[in-house]
Amino acid sequence: MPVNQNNEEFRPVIVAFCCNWCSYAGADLAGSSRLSYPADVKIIRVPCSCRVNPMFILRAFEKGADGVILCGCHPGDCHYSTGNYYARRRMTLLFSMLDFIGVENGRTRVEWVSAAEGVKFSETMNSFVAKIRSLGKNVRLGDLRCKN
Amino acid sequence: MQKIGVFVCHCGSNIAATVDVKKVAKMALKEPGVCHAEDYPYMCSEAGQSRIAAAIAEKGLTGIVVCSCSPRMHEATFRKAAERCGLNPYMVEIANLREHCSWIHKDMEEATEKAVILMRAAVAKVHLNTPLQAGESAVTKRALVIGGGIAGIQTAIDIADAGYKVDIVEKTPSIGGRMSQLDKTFPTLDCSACILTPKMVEAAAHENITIHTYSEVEKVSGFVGNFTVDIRKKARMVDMTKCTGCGVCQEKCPSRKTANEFNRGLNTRSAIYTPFAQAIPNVPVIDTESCIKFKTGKCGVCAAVCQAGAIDYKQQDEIITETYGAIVVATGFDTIKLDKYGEYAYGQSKDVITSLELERIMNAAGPTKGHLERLSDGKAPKEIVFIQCVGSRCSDDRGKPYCSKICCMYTAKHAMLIRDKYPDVNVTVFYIDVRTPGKNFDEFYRRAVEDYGVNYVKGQVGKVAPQPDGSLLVQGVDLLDNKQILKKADMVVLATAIEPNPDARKIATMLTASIDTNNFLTEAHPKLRPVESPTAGVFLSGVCQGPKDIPETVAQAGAAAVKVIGLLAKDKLKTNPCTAQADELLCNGCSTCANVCPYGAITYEVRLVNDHGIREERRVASVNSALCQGCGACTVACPSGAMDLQGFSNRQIIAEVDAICR
Amino acid sequence: MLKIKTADLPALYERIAQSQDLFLPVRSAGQTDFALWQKDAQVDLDTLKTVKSPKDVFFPQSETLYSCHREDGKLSVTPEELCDKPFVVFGMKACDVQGIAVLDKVFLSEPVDSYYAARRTHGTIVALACGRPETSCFCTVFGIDPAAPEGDVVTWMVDQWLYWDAKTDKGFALTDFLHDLFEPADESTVEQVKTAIRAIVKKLPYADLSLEGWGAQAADTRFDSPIWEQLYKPCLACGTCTFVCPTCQCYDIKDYDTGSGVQRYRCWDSCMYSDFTMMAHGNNRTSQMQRFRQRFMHKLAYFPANNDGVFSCVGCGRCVDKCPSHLNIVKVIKAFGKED
Amino acid sequence: MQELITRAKALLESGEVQRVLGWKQGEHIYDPEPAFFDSAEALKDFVYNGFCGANLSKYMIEAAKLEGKTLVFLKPCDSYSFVQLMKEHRVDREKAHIIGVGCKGKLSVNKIDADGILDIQGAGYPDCADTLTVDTLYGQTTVSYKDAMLERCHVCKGKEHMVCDEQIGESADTADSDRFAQVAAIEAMSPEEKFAFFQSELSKCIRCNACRNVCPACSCRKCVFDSTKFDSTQKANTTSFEEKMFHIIRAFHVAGRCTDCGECSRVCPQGIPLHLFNRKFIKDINSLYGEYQAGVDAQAKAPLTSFTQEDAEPSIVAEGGLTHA
Repeated sequence: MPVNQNNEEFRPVIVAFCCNWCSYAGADLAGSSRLSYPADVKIIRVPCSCRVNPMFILRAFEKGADGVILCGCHPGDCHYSTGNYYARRRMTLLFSMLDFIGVENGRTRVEWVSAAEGVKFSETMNSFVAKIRSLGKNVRLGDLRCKN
Repeated sequence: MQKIGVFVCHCGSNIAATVDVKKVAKMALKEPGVCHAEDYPYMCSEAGQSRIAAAIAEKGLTGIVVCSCSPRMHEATFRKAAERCGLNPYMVEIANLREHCSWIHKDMEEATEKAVILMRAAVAKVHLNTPLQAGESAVTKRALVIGGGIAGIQTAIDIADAGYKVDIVEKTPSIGGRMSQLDKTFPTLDCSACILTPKMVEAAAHENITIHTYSEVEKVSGFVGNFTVDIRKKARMVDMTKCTGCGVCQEKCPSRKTANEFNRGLNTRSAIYTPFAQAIPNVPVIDTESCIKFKTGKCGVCAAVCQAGAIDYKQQDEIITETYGAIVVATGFDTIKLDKYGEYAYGQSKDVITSLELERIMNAAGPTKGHLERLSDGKAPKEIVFIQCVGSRCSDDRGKPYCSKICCMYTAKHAMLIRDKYPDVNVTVFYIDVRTPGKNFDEFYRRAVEDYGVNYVKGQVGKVAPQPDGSLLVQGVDLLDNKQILKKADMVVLATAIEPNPDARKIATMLTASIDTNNFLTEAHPKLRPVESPTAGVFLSGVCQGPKDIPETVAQAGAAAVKVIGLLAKDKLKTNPCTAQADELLCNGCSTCANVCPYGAITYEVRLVNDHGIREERRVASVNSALCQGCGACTVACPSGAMDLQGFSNRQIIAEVDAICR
Repeated sequence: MLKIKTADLPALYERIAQSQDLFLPVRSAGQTDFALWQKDAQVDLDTLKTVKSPKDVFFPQSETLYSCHREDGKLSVTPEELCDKPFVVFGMKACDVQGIAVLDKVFLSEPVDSYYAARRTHGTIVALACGRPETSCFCTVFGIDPAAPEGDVVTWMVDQWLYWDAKTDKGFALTDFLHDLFEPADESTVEQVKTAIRAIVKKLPYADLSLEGWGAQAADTRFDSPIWEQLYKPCLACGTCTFVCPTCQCYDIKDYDTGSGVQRYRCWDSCMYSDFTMMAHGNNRTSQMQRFRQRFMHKLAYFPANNDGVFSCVGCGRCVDKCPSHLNIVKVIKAFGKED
Repeated sequence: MQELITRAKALLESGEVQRVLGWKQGEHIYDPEPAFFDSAEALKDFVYNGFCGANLSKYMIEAAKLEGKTLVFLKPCDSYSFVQLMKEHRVDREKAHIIGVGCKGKLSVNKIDADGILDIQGAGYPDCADTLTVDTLYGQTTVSYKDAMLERCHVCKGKEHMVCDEQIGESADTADSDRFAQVAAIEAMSPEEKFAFFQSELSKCIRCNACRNVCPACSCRKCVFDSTKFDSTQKANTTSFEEKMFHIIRAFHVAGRCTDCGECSRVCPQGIPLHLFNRKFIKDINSLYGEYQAGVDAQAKAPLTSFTQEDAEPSIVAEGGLTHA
């Protein structure tokens, strides 16, 4: 496994898909509460965790992401009642497949973060970034043409 | 190719202090399609908005990106600004440089770098935005209030007074709620029933209010303006149209051993019962689990004694379906269970009681007819200890992290009432802090201390030990004197934390309203939209949103009513145009999308399709955009990508991903 | 005529690889395809047919044509550098060598495809006579002699020896470079082998396949035949036949956004695909029957019509072996033969 | 085989069906092709033997657009695909007359490791031999029927047809290995080994789309990989990423819909064990959401369009809860 030699300087690219109703608001609350997390995380707003297509996640890795996290409402609290339940099954299977083909399984994560959980959002991002930094650059799932 | 304008807001120093806004604007100009970029101290201000308007007019912008605060804050503002300039409001995208960037990062270089990337993602997205038109949906001019306590009653009355129909759904046999269980109210000490009963009567008599007691909300579908709700009217076994409320059935009922819920289980009731004298409706229900007739088939006393012939053992639960334009949640609270607080001996000694139980003991209609006596032996207590913050402000998982807010005041009230009525009784209150913000609250508390001689001790109680002689040994500390206190008491009253009604979570799930970690319903904005839930058309009244006393509850109930009235006053609502659309050329007609749609918005039809010259009949999906709420579940379920979501299309999201990862 | 012990071939590979790239059949994950030789490569000269033909040594499945880069609003275009180093393809069979001859007609005629031409200039083909022809082989139908391939160098495997015969200047140059590895050999051994191979080839089930009626005239006579409607039915519209074919030369040109720029590349495309030559108004060929017909008419009618009667099928039989529906050019040729 | 032809002729002649979908005699015993027969006369070329592995269900999508009924022969495992297509409204049950045809395991000519095969004895149906006799250009050889069977027949789902109007011929349950053993073996590997395994397998992929186009579940009118809507229409074969994207997404799109018919692996020109992707999902679905076999019940709720509130969290993957299960 290729190891990144200077993890200290390694600045991962991390995409966070956040549902509009809970997790995006949770991220807003983390912001207004000044709960910091690394700038490596960039958030994409989606209406619901069930909007996130596995192709988006693979696309992120293709184009150079080192980690992808999906945040949605807690199970039972989905604004659309059932969206996160579908997302949960989809992501479980997708993550399992990535693990199956040998992609380090820490590169993907799902967390349920409510609008009230600014602290959890910030803690989640801190721990996810730490995990990705420990894994180093994503070399197993990227398109070589994007690696220059 | 779009002509895109990028507007970078300083938000005073909120953004500008950590993000080099000038650089963001400069970098924006290097993005394809961006032909205008500027920064300004407050983009949301009149002046800021007019700069956007000027740029749209001068440069002929087809799309704009505002780099500012969260879209949850000002997306609507900028969309309206664009619309005023003739630009479709959905050609606006927000890059969240404040909550997601400047407020969480300290290093200017790092924050600016991220801000540029967020700006790029928004520009990449807006390239693929298309003008969207909001549709319209009619508003059903009827409101549903879930919960018939003081919050629900007040909301219902206020809505009804404005001329709209309101239904109250109450789980228990009577409306009235927690307030009906209280004896006196702080800080005026007036009788709770005396002020509540007129409200209950007013609600019951109101021509615009329909009350469904002994009923529960079973299912909710639809959306703002058009909710469809199934209400289960549980079988009372008593015909409401025939019962005169004479009460004979309750007197004669041979089953009398059921714990009386209204009196917090401190005494018992009959199997056929009304919870309390002033109950509305004054029609009893048969508790089929206690009723001998239902258990053994043999009894029927109530039916025999009922002269009105109102008893009907064959009654079945009934489901009624109603449509509503708005729903108000007023599900109230309960006290927490104390099984994790063994040190206070609650449950071990009958003389350790909660404050709500004390309310019932003090009440003339309560288990002791209003006499202050020990439940263990009926003796009059001489020494009473109150313990504050039992389960409130708790850092571990035994209790709740929040302050229950009402305990300091009702304890002062209890202490004062006891000292007033029984001057020979000593009252000691162990407290952590005494919190009395509120009109006439601190004065009230000081009267308890200064005029009524209540002994306040700052400190916590470590243990309440029942003694062989029946007394209770209270071990506490006095933090001010820094000494251990051992106090013999005859009665200990626990100011037990309150928590949302356990049904709140179920209701919130049905309503798709969000809920916080303590099961309180979340408001749309903690300061600016405190009575609205983030789910459109769902409003919050009373303690279901957070701990409150009666005046606050009533005030919030009125506020919720105003919001409901404002909604019901509209004939039509603009619908969200960010709905799913099926591409008939890509659709397989497989029904997978319909299987995951929570709104039943997808149907199938056989249609003549012209696929680049090949004309054939195909079974294809069709989305009812009035029903579609835009979650996107279908878009991922669809393997061919035929289903896409306007405003969050596959290509838009992929463009954002690409922009972030490049 | 020279020869080298097969046991010494690794030394030969290593020698070639010292100064140039060497492509040869390599076994990997259970399949043999042409690949760049590396020290640990499992060279496989026993498998008669690689899955893919070696055409992508000269005409890669994907290749970048040029890259665009945008900085500060300015666009720069960098053409991909043309192949400028010599390389060797070792072990090409007679049919595959003829496949390259077909590609030459397409890519080296005006306008010359510079990417392909550069590779042809720098590539030295070391052909290998077939050892054990397969049931699906029918190269002889197209006048190809599997016992004596074309090539810069032609080789034969006989017992423990590889016989080596340089034919062109490139072949002589390569032979000079390797001369110390060889020992002189007797031509008669090779002649015996040739005779043996030719004897086997005669016994092949498709050896007598008749091409009568095909060629330029078929464009008129066979285009509208109702036989196509029957023939295409099992076709799944996959591109297997195309991608294993040594002569298919259609490609698509696409852009890839690398984040920092755009790479314009070309990649093999298949006329069997429904999105082949897709344009805004739709497809030129709207049905799978049309697409199917196109592929075979091109090989057997249009190509010979434009290239002095040369068919763009070399009878390698890969499509015969690999079609998921067991549909193939032999069945097509025979179906029309029956009709006649 | 004669019985099938006789019955097909009778149905054609009675006008009950307009055409017959079956297999047609090829150049050799081992290359029969799927074919429509319009007349009793045409049925002279009909064949049914050990090499009729092709699953005809997918052709019924086109047949559903034709006038009248189509007689189709489905082997037990093919019938699962037909039910799944019914579930997705892609085939018309009313326009199909289904003869459930017996199956004693289908053969792969690739597994008969011999050069220059001319003829094979013992591969007929219903009379098949335990040992196949193979005549080649280079002499005669033998191979056991079992050793020449397709991978999918070693994990046969059983002798039952999930849908049919009538049944002709006996079947044999040829299963002799654990359906999930290969998946479990990979799960037991280290991430580096897994990666190396799939890297070497997938690097062979030539993006010919045979796996997709033969798959009865991959029946989209237009595949996302051919559509412009996802910006995903790459055909390049330059980096290792695109094959992963293609095969993962393809497996994901058929997750809960794949009947495990094994056609993808049968047709791959590069011999990539593509069924592993699908079977991994099937294994996960079974262990996470309860046993589910696509193509058994056209009314059943599919695993990815249903849920329970107690479903496992995606973190179960990182916790290793899905391996060695």
